Amino acid sequence: MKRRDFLRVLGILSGSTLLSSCGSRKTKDFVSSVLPPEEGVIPGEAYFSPSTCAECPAGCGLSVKRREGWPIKLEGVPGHPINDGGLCIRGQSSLTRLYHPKRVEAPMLRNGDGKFQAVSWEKALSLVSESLAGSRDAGRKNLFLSGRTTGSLSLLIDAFCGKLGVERLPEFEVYSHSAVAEANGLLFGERDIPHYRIENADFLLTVGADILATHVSPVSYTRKLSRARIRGDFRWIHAEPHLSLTGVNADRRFVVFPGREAVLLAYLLRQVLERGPRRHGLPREAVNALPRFSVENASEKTGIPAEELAELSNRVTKARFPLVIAGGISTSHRRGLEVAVLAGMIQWVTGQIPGLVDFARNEKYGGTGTFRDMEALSARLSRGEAGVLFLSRTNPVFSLPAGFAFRENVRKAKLSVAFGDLLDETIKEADLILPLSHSLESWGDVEPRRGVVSLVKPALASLHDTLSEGDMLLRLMGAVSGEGPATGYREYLFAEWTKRFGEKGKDALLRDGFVEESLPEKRVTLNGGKASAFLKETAAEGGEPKAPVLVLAPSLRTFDGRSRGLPLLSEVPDPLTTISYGRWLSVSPGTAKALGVKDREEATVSSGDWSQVLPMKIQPGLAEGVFVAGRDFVDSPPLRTEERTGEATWYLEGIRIEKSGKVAAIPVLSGSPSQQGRGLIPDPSHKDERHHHGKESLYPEHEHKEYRWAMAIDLALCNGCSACVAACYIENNVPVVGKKDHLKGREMSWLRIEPFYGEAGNVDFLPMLCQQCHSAPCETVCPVYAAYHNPEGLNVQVYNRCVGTRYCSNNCPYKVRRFNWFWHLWKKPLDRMHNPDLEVRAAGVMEKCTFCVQRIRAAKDRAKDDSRKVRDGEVTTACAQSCPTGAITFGNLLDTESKVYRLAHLTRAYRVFEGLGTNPSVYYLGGAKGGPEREGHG
Amino acid sequence: MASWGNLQPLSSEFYSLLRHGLFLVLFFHLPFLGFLIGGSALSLLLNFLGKEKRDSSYLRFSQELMRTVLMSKSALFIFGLVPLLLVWFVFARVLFDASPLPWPFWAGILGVLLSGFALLSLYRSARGRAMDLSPMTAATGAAGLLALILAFFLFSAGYGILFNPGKLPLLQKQIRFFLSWNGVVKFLLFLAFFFGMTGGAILLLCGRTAEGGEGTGAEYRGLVHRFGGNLTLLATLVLPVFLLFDLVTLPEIALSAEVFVSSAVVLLLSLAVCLTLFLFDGKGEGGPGARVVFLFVLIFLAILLHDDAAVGNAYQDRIAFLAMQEAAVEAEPGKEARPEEPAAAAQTGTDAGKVVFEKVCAGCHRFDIRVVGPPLNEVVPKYGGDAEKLKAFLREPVKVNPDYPSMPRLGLPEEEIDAVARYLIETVKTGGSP
Amino acid sequence: MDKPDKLAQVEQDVLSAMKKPGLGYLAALGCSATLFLTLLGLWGYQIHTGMGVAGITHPVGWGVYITNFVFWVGIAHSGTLISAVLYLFRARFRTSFNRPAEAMTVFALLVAGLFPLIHLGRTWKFYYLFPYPTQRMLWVNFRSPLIWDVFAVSTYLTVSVVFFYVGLIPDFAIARRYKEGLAKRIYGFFSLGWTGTRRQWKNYNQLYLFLAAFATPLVASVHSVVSWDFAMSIIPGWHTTIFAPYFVAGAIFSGTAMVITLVVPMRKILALGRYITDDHFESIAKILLFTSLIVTYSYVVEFGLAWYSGNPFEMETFRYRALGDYTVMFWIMIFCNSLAPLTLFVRSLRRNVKYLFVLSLFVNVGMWVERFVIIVTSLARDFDPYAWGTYTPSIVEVGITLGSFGLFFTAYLLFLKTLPVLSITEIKEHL
Amino acid sequence: MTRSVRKPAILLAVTAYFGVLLLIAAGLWVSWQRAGIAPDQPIAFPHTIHVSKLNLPCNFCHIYVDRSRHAGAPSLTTCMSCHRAIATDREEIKKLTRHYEEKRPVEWNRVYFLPEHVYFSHKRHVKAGVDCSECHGKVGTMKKIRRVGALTMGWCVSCHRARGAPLDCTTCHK
Repeated sequence: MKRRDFLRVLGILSGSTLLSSCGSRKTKDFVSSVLPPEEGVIPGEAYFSPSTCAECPAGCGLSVKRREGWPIKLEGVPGHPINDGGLCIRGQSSLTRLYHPKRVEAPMLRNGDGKFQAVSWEKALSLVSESLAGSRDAGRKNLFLSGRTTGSLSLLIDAFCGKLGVERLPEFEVYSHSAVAEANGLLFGERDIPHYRIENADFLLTVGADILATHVSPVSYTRKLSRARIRGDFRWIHAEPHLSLTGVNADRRFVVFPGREAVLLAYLLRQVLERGPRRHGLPREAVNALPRFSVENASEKTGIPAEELAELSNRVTKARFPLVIAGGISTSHRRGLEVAVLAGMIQWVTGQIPGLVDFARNEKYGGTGTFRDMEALSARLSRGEAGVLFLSRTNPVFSLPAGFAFRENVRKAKLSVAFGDLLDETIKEADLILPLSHSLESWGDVEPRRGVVSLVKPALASLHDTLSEGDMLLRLMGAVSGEGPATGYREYLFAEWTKRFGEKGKDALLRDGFVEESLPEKRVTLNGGKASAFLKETAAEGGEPKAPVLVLAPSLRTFDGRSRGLPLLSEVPDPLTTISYGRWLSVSPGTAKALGVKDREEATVSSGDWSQVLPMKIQPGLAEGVFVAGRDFVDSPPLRTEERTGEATWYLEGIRIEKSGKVAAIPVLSGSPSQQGRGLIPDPSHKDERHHHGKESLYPEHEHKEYRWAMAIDLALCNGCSACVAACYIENNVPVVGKKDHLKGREMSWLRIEPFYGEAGNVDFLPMLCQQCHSAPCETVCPVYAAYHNPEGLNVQVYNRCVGTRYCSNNCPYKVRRFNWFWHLWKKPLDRMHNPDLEVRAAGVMEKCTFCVQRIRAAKDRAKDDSRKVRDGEVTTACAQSCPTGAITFGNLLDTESKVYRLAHLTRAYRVFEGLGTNPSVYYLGGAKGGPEREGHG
Repeated sequence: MASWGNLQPLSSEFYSLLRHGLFLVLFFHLPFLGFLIGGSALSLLLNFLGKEKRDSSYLRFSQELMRTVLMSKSALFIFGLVPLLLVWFVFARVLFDASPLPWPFWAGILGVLLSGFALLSLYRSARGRAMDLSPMTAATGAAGLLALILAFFLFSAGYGILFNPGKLPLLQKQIRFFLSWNGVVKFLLFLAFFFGMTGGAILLLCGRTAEGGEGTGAEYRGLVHRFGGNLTLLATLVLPVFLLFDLVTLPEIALSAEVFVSSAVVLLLSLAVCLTLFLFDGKGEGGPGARVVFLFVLIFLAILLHDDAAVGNAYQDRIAFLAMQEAAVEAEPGKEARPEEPAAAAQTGTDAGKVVFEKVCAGCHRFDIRVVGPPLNEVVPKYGGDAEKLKAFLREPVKVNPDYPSMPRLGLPEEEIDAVARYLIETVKTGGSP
Repeated sequence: MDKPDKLAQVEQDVLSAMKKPGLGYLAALGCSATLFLTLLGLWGYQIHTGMGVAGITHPVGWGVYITNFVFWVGIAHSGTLISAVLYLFRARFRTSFNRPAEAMTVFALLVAGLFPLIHLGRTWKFYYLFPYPTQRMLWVNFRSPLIWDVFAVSTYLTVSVVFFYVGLIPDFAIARRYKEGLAKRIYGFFSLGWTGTRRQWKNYNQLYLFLAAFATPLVASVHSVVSWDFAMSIIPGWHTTIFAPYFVAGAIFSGTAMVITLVVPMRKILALGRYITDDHFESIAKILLFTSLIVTYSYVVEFGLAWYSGNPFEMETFRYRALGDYTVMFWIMIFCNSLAPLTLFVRSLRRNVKYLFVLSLFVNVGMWVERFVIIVTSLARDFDPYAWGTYTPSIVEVGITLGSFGLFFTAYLLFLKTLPVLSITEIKEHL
Repeated sequence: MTRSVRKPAILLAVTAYFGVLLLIAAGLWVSWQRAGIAPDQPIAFPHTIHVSKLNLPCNFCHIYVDRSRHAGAPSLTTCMSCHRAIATDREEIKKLTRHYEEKRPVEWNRVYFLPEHVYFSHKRHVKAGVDCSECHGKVGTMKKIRRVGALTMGWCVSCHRARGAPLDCTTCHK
């Protein structure tokens, strides 16, 4: 029996089998299992189990929604210390990694002709153990390289390496934040990233740190930021050399000349020293060594207007709890360490250490290595020192510059063993692939922040012949010692947890999915001598990248490129450019004009002997002479390593651009970057479109007896992160249609984020979904009542009644209806992701958002069991559930106590195109981001 | 009609009565009604044609037809009314099980039918008196015919409902469920049958008696035969189509091999009718009349068998259920004679408990030995006489001993739980045997 | 020639058109039939693969298919106009055109009726569009203009077919006289036993008049309903009160042009010059000119309304219509429908059959483009700027459009050889 | 054309007509058979004995019927808890035992199925007091289970209408 069949039977044995209410004649889904299902599992009802997201190092808590044993949706765990219910776009898409059709399904060994061949685990493990011994005997070193690893697995790797004589190398992360860690080590003796308590700040200055999308723990930061914003007395200014999602969401965004962030911070530090709020002083030498900039001087050097700088320094000096966070792009150039050090000094001087900057709960980046470490490794490999090279959850071949020649060097190891799930560049170079189970198939824990341990618990048996890394290591240890594995990883973990948290703590971990240990406050002090010495040796300026410069930025959708392979992430467009599939190079309108390139025109970017062809996207808000591309859009760029910190510079300097005149076919989903003055997001400059015409309807009014479902979306909180879009795709079985259809404008998303660029360079995001109009234009034109208004105010689409005239879509002013142009198929096993509460729509049928009517139905079902009405907050849509900022509120408008009722009656509530008289049920809360006119918000 | 409320629940005999009653009714009533509708329709048509073409042979034919089909008042009563009254009661009985159609409805049908009969009688007698009819008389005939057809349509609709017992409970709430496609198809099927049979009868019966002028005899006979033949042919060609529609509109459970086979027989017989009409085309003695009529009787029987089988299928589980109940009653005559009584009568605590025990628990439990569940003498003492604890268990059973299957939630009313709990504790205490 | 000879001559002339077909005819028929078969093939492909094989997309959910629908319904209109309305007004020149015009109406409606089916996402569920009783108690939405369409077009088709057929009855009887064998029987059957008695003629004329009176309001109502498919919507560029008269005028305009397009070659090939004279053409040309002026006026009014309303959505839509992605189409429309017909003010051009033929082709193109422009440009730029998009017809749509002409001409060519192409009795009447 | 020529032609046409009708009838028969209203089951489980003789309530085996949208088929453990001891010599019980011992689940042939776009909850119907037999018939009389309720939309809607149950499309359409 093949393993997969065995697993299937195992599933049936334990009663966790597909048992849909429908089933066709052919599927044998009405089954008497041998054993009753596990406790608490009822076939046909959804149930949740805790786990932790492994899509990026942030370690967000997951609540895995399962039906009949199959995970069908991931949600954030409310109350989790990291993400508190929110989940980002990558986390949502992590499910497509689990069911990815191209996962490595069994151990693969490279055979004589360089092709991979499936082998058994026994054979693979014995090969590894033989090679380990062989290499040791031949005097070669066995090496273990992994991505960032925390929690028990890290301990196990140590044990493994210790026992088998393997050298554990520093972990490799592309975004190791080593400049910041280095600066903190220098100033405070803590070489790590501290935990920033943004929620308690009243003024935030972020310099380069893309805290909303990719920096360290984005969902965590987003939630904290929302809390601060909702509190009301909070201002946030962001300075960056390029344009990021974080930047456009700040109250004010400054564009700094690349590499001149240190000037800004030096100016600010001096302002703080001179004008307060000074809680700590600096040694005299340090103050003297600190460069002096007048406002004009600093303004000229940074490119920020003088009055803005003055305003900024006023803000910082007047704030009671100012917080400065530097990182990301601004600490990844030649002056990166200066930027980090100056930011740290401001934090110190303003007295926010400890406080807003918490070293007790640091983010555990101490063990993460740098590019320098990788250079060393590369050198060792090229010298042929390596025997067995383990590569776990890391993709250096893709991430490292071509100069490292890592691809060639990996081949020089005697046996390279890669652990992974998808065939990425590094795995393809390995001699032996050991397939990793997805985090939803494995036991484990992570400790993304010191003192926060989050549980990884399997939500299903392995789909393929894979093992978790823990099990793999334990089995390897067993194979080497010849005794066989002592215990499984699960038992190992349980023992570890009992040891660390006690029996009670272990149970709490298993129940809640996380444990937050109480930690003593950590007091650090500034090492004045080192600080002064550093300031004396260096200058705040000089060595800036030469224009034109290409900035390689981390990407919201793929992080450092590791999430590239997930189909859903290419389907959801980038919120700033609305490009879904493909790569592009952003360029400011001015530069584009100077170069004479059209939008989407292909151009060759080159630097030295490196070059690449990329389409150009004209992007408002960028500085002149700055080009931006996603870190994963360019192949092996010749990045340099910053000597002092080991951080890679993310800049290519003095690049050349040659236009080709050919317009590339990349799908830009937005029809217009501007609102065209149509008041979708009202702005004082727009004409007031909000007046009612007071038109009488020809049709009788709809009556709502118990419920009228409505939604309120706070645009001041929405940051365009698109997590809701991904959540909607997965919840509602929205098909992924691919690039060809995207080019024709046939994307299927029920919910989209519309970015609108203002004249002032600001970007506002408008989540657009079906507005569930009270007087819906789509309903009256449907000839067959497939679109109709239900008694609960929903604008229902009955899919199997639809004949496909597309009149409803034509007549929808919001254009939120989607037509199934083809039969959409889910490649196996992606079809396991289907939410059985929804039909998969046939070709020729119109589909759309119905406020997750299946969730409403389930909630009403529960309420009916108790003979009561659905309570406020009991039911929420997938988008609202997923939103890291909590911008979306869903509820019953007839309930005057409900949150949505309150929000819909705020003065800043409005509805899009109110003048049309469609009377939508989606209320948007307008107002500038964090503007002073904000009203109270629950 | 108030007395209906006291009727006993249906037994399997009632269903048999229904089936056979229907069979009888259809066998006598339908052909009669068929002749009546077919004959008078034709007579009216001929009357019109005769006037248009100024051809007296048409009128003569019309007269003869009326005379033939509307035999006498007693025949009217025996074949037209008695079976219908019979079917009314059977219907009422069956439908009562789930839904009494309001009696005015049935009275209405009857009224329409009677008025139809009356009007046609008037028309017949007028027809008999004179060749040339006033438009008023023709209108009377037409009104009678329409009334008859309307009554027959309603009858068919009700008849169609019988094949779909799942709809019976719905009728109770909303009368519009009375209409169904199957009923409409049945109406059309029988109408086709009527005309075909009338045509056959014309071929057989009419045109022989040479009442009119002798010289026109052959010509008249030719006319009659042409009419009868064409009518039969047309009806026979159409009839099977409706039969197929009947198969489509019957509910799934009413279908069976018998139903399909009898339909096929109807088709073959219809083919035979057509062939007969062509092969015995007016030549030889008597023409095809007798054969056609004979074949139509066979068709009719086949249709009845078809319907009988379908009704049987539709009610099979009800009949089986009733038969099973009756068998149980016969097996234990003393105990089940008054099924509702014991629970009501045995008011004294443990007796009520015993009744519940035997009704609900005895399937799985005995006091002394293991059946499905554990012996009660072992498990009840665990509650130490605490009735509340036992009651809590009975309300929401939980699995205690892994050797046994978990006990289902019984969903008993509180007073029964109370009674049975006290009964169990009492019985176990006093030695543990009922 | 004395009168009886003349009458016989008419019969022979007209019926001679039904003689054995020549090679040219067969080639034309073959081409048309091939095009029609292509349509069927492409339609099958579209059903099998999905609507996505057409170029229509989001936000432009209607494209060439609906354009064709409106175009063909429009073509159908002037047939009714010429035969029914002109009959009521006793316009004598009608006799030369009415039969081909009526045939054109019927065939154009058949083609038009095909397009709503082709454009349905799930064609196989088309019966959902008809009200029929079931236990489900599901009905169609009578508020939807598409349902009005279903009723309007099917009524129109029924009335047109009946009108066409009734007009043919006496001619069938004449054809019966000239035919032999099976054909004689068939013509005989369809002539319904016509003998041409005084009583029959009396009843016949009453019926014909009644049908003409019944069909006349349909000219206005059907195309008004078709226009409401657009006018009842909320889309800027569609939602206008002038749509009904505008569309009716447009329909008559395009239909008249199509009549010219069809009759000019027919007259030449079938040698009917004696019965269809330049005078007749001049009268038709006057109708063309008149309706062209109405249509042009409507264009102006549309823009005026948008400008005067101050509504930014409307203004942008019309700016886009004239100057946006489809500007070429727009100016083709203006040239063909508004400028070129102005030449008909010159009498000699009105009487120049060749010129009229060329002009009619322009108008045909122009009116097709007009519908395209109205449908596509309005959808491409409606309210939400994010959802703006463009539309390019796909090869499947082009093929199906050509195929619809194939179907039309197949039917028309078959008509030429099977039915009397001119109304013999009426020509006789006017001799 | 003489009569002698016409007659065989007409006879042929009539016969062909009836032949076509017969074919349609045969087609209906086949489609009815393939609709499988009473399919054979891997184990001939007699509801007659369990329901009528033993008086077991439906939820004895179909344990989820008032808790989930599915009634659920009982796990073999449930069956075996009685049939370890009862009627072990019968052929069908031996089959059952083999399934249990070989840890092979029993895959029943569906008698009732709904299309994918229908949401149906047994729980709601049971809790609303709809008797099982209203849709499933008197299963106690069926040796082999037969489909009784038509499960067409008209059938569903009629009952909803008659009982005053919700008629909103979203109640059932998903």
